[in-house]
Amino acid sequence: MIKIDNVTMKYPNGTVALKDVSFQIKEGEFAFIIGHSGAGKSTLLKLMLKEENPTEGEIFINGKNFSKLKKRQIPQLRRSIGIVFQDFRLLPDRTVFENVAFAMRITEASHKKIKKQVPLALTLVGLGRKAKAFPTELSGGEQQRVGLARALINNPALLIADEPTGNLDPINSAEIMKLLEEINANGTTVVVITHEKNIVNDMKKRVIELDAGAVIRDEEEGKYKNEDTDI
Amino acid sequence: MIKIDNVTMKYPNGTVALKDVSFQIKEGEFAFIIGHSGAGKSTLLKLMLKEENPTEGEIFINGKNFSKLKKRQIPQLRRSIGIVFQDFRLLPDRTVFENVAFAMRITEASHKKIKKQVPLALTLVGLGRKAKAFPTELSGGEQQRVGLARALINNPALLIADEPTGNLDPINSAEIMKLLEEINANGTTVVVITHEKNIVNDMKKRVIELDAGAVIRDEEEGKYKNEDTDI
Amino acid sequence: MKIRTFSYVAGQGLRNVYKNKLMSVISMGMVAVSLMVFGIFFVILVNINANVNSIKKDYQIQVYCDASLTYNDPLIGEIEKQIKDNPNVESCKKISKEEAFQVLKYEMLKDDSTILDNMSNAFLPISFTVKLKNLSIGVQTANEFESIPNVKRVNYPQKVMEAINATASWIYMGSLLIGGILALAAMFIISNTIRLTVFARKRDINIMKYVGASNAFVRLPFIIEGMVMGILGSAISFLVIGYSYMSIIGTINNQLTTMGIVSLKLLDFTEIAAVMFLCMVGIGAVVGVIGSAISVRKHLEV
Amino acid sequence: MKIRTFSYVAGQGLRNVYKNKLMSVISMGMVAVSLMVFGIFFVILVNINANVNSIKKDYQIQVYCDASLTYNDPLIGEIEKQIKDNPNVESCKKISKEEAFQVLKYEMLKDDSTILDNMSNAFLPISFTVKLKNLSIGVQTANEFESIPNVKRVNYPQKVMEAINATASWIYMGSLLIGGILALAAMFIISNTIRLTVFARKRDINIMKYVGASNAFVRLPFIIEGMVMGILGSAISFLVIGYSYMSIIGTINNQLTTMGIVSLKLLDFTEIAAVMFLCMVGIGAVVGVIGSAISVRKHLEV
Ligand SMILES: Nc1ncnc2c1ncn2[C@@H]1O[C@H](COP(=O)(O)OP(=O)(O)OP(=O)(O)O)[C@@H](O)[C@H]1O
Ligand SMILES: Nc1ncnc2c1ncn2[C@@H]1O[C@H](COP(=O)(O)OP(=O)(O)OP(=O)(O)O)[C@@H](O)[C@H]1O
Ligand SMILES: [Mg+2]
Ligand SMILES: [Mg+2]
Repeated sequence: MIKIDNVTMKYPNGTVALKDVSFQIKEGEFAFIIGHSGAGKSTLLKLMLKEENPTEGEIFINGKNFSKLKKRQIPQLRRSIGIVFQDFRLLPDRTVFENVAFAMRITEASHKKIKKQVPLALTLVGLGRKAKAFPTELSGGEQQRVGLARALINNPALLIADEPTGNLDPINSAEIMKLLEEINANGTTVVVITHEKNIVNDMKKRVIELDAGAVIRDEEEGKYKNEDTDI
Repeated sequence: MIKIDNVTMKYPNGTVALKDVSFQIKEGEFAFIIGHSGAGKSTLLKLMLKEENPTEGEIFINGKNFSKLKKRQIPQLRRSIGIVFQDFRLLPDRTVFENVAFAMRITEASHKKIKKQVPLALTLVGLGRKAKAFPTELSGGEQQRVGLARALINNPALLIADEPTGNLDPINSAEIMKLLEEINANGTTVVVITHEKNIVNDMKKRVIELDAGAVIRDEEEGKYKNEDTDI
Repeated sequence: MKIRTFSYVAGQGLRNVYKNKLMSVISMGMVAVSLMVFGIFFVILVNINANVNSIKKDYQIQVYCDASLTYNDPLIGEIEKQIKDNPNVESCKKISKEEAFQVLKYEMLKDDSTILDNMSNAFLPISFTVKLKNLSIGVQTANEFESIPNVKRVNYPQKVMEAINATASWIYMGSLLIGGILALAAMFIISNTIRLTVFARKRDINIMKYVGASNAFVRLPFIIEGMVMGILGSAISFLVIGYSYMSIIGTINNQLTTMGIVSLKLLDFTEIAAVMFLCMVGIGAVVGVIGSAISVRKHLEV
Repeated sequence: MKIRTFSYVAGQGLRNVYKNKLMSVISMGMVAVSLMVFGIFFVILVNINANVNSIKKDYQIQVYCDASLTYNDPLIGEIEKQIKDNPNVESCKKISKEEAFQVLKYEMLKDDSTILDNMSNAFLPISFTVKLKNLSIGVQTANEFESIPNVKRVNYPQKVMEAINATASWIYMGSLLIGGILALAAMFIISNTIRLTVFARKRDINIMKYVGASNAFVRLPFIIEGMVMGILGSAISFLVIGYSYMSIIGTINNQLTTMGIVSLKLLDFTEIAAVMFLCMVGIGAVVGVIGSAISVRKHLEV
């Protein structure tokens, strides 16, 4: 599904955010990417969306080589991936409903399908009653969940979530993670970038840990940290 | 220090974010405000900044009645409070240094003082090397820490932080909380809005819990949740 | 793109006009004001042009016959026929000896006309006052008249003719130049306004792209928004100018008449409305569409 | 506000001009283009105005003396003195009988001048060609001339005089009107451009306020930015117009001369530069400052 091959990412200002990173995530897998603040997690997401291009190395998603992807093909690629952004990225002048529906509209879905599925997705993330609100009228956690609903709505083959519970209380977080697990059970590959120790420890899934841009750990059924450094 | 008196907050779109909330926080106290996503925590912060005005009830900070505050006095009020916003609110076209320095410039601090104190504050939050970066060149957690540095820089008598560790890994979080504890030890009143169970449980401080806009718990040395509902 | 997608996207464009009120009002205002400046000068220049043309038409050539020929001489008839057959002749009027005498006496000599007392009009020739269709080949036509038998002299002050021609072509070129400058200025202002309104929504465009929207999907609402704003703005401008013009045309024409300037007259608004409307709405719509398309393209590269 | 705060805040304004390149370039361009339109018409109208005034000056009154008086008659000298003493007289030229005869023969009768053969010039009067200072009291002055002893007739075509006066005042009022409209249009465009650029930074303004900045602290950089953009934009505009004007003035003046229109002449750029510069930079700077101040105020209410 995802193949990151010796990827190095150096930003124009000189910051090296990723150093020779390589890993693969197979179809149907559930993986956490963890690491300190600034370790390069979000950079990895940007690369997988072709929001940025790696300085070195190759990225493959579904066997497609990113460096060979034409500009016209990028929208298609992004539509096939559901993404929850760390900074939400909601359209401020559209309602919650329209924000989620937008991901369907770009796939030219029918009105009927949109009218049926969007409320379902909103209910799934606990925002059934906020459909008509605008993003500025939502709390931080609510905005984050709108982002999640938008990422889920097209039943993507791959779902990548950057800190999907960063603004959520434990109960909401647990519910969201259960939801992601269900989605994964239905065949979707799920990658979660997070720093919530409890979640990682509870779920016992694969853990890829980055530190200062390098992969320092890649374990099946990992924990947030080795016991000794646990705080 | 802070006195919230029968405050009700109804947003123009009809959402009742706070219902008859009352509590006091004394000078030098350290308090957590916790609650589900959408419980009204950030709304409380907005009221304390006079970003919004309560529909009913009164708010006092340092004995000043908010409803009697003139428009001209609002900047003075805000300068006396250090705030970390949930959505960071950094100025995108200024460097990290200038974002933090801005809080000093508005107090008409001298260049010398600014040059001395800003790097100190940045080092305190672990961003000593990012002074020249722009907010868009920072990771989520780094931006959050810039916001914290800006809140600390004027040694405010009151510090309110909305999810200051929402984008931080456990180690960074622990360090930030230690920092806030030190600041509190030096006499600053600290209010932290958070949903990080571990932090609340570890610190054994006062906990005010909101649910659907109402205070449902207010305990000295509280835990994140009563044991039975703990997940 | 499916029909329903197109109609959704087009609807978004209309909705944006309403949603971004401040920006829409400003854009429309900018279109209206800049095209109003263009329109005012369009009106002024069209009128100057038309009046220069009517002055050109007023310009006359005098053809003098042999003074020995009398009013009803068949040779005079022959000359008249030949003049009228010339394709460049608009009209031709025969002047009798007596009329010429009166003109000399009262229009040329005026108070000094006593010198003509006791003189007969016999020494004056029969003449023809000829108006031309096309003044720019006037010299050639005058030469043709001169070669008609029994024509003694053709009076065509070449300098005046050339001056009128030159003035007319100056005004014509001036109109084109100023009209062009103003149209360019209007385009500059309109397209830059759109650029700023698009810039203010740069983040939204980026978000749409990050979620996987195609360029066409992102761009089309902006293009429709630009078109709507261009059309509405220019229509407002057209209506304001049209209304103002119609309110003042009467006053000005009266003034001109009382001032004795009968050869100058403002055109009726109906005579210029169609061209003006097309110019203005055309500029508005085209600049709106192209301006939006270009402004958006810049932010699509993510 | 302390000096160092002021200088910091002012510096921020300058820095913003540089930082927000797109918006600065567009704002300056808008100022430049809209003031260029204003400036072009300023130049045109000032020239038309000046030329109408010079035509007014060219207008002459003819004063005819009694035909029995000869060139060196002391009574003629008396008449000349009285004319020259009139405060409204700019210049006065004496025309001899012979000169008048030549004018009659070659300028008025032309090819019909054979009728004057064998006539002497004795029947023509001595006359004075008088230029006035102020045409609007021309009729009164002419009446004064008429009451001078031995003056037979004063030729002052009242209608022409009134027409010139009317035209001049129309052009004057037209200049004011069009100049006013264009200045308003420029102000509208400039201030709305600033409004859009401020709007795009609304969130930044809000953030500054949330952190505790005073209104003055937030507003001043924008005001300085607006002023800088207004001044730079209008200066660009002034330079472009000045350069273009100076490049074409020679060509146009030559054209006018070859066309025989000697009474029309474009003004030298130095004659209009100062007023024009002040008008343009004034509009630019004032609108920049006021536009910024007002636009920012809207977003300060948080
Ligand atoms: N656009 C950019 N230009 C320059 N440097 C950048 C840019 N974006 C991120 N960085 C730097 O790259 C490094 C990795 O950033 P990234 O956003 O990937 O971190 P992260 O692991 O997501 O951290 P967090 O948990 O705080 O979100 C950081 O040091 C950051 O400052
Ligand atoms: N500007 C607004 N207009 C209308 N409703 C709002 C507005 N801001 C917040 N709300 C609503 O008020 C309620 C409380 O929001 P608030 O931001 O205070 O929650 P919170 O406790 O901070 O949640 P979180 O932990 O998710 O940040 C929510 O239901 C939210 O949708
Ligand atoms: Mg990140
Ligand atoms: Mg909140």
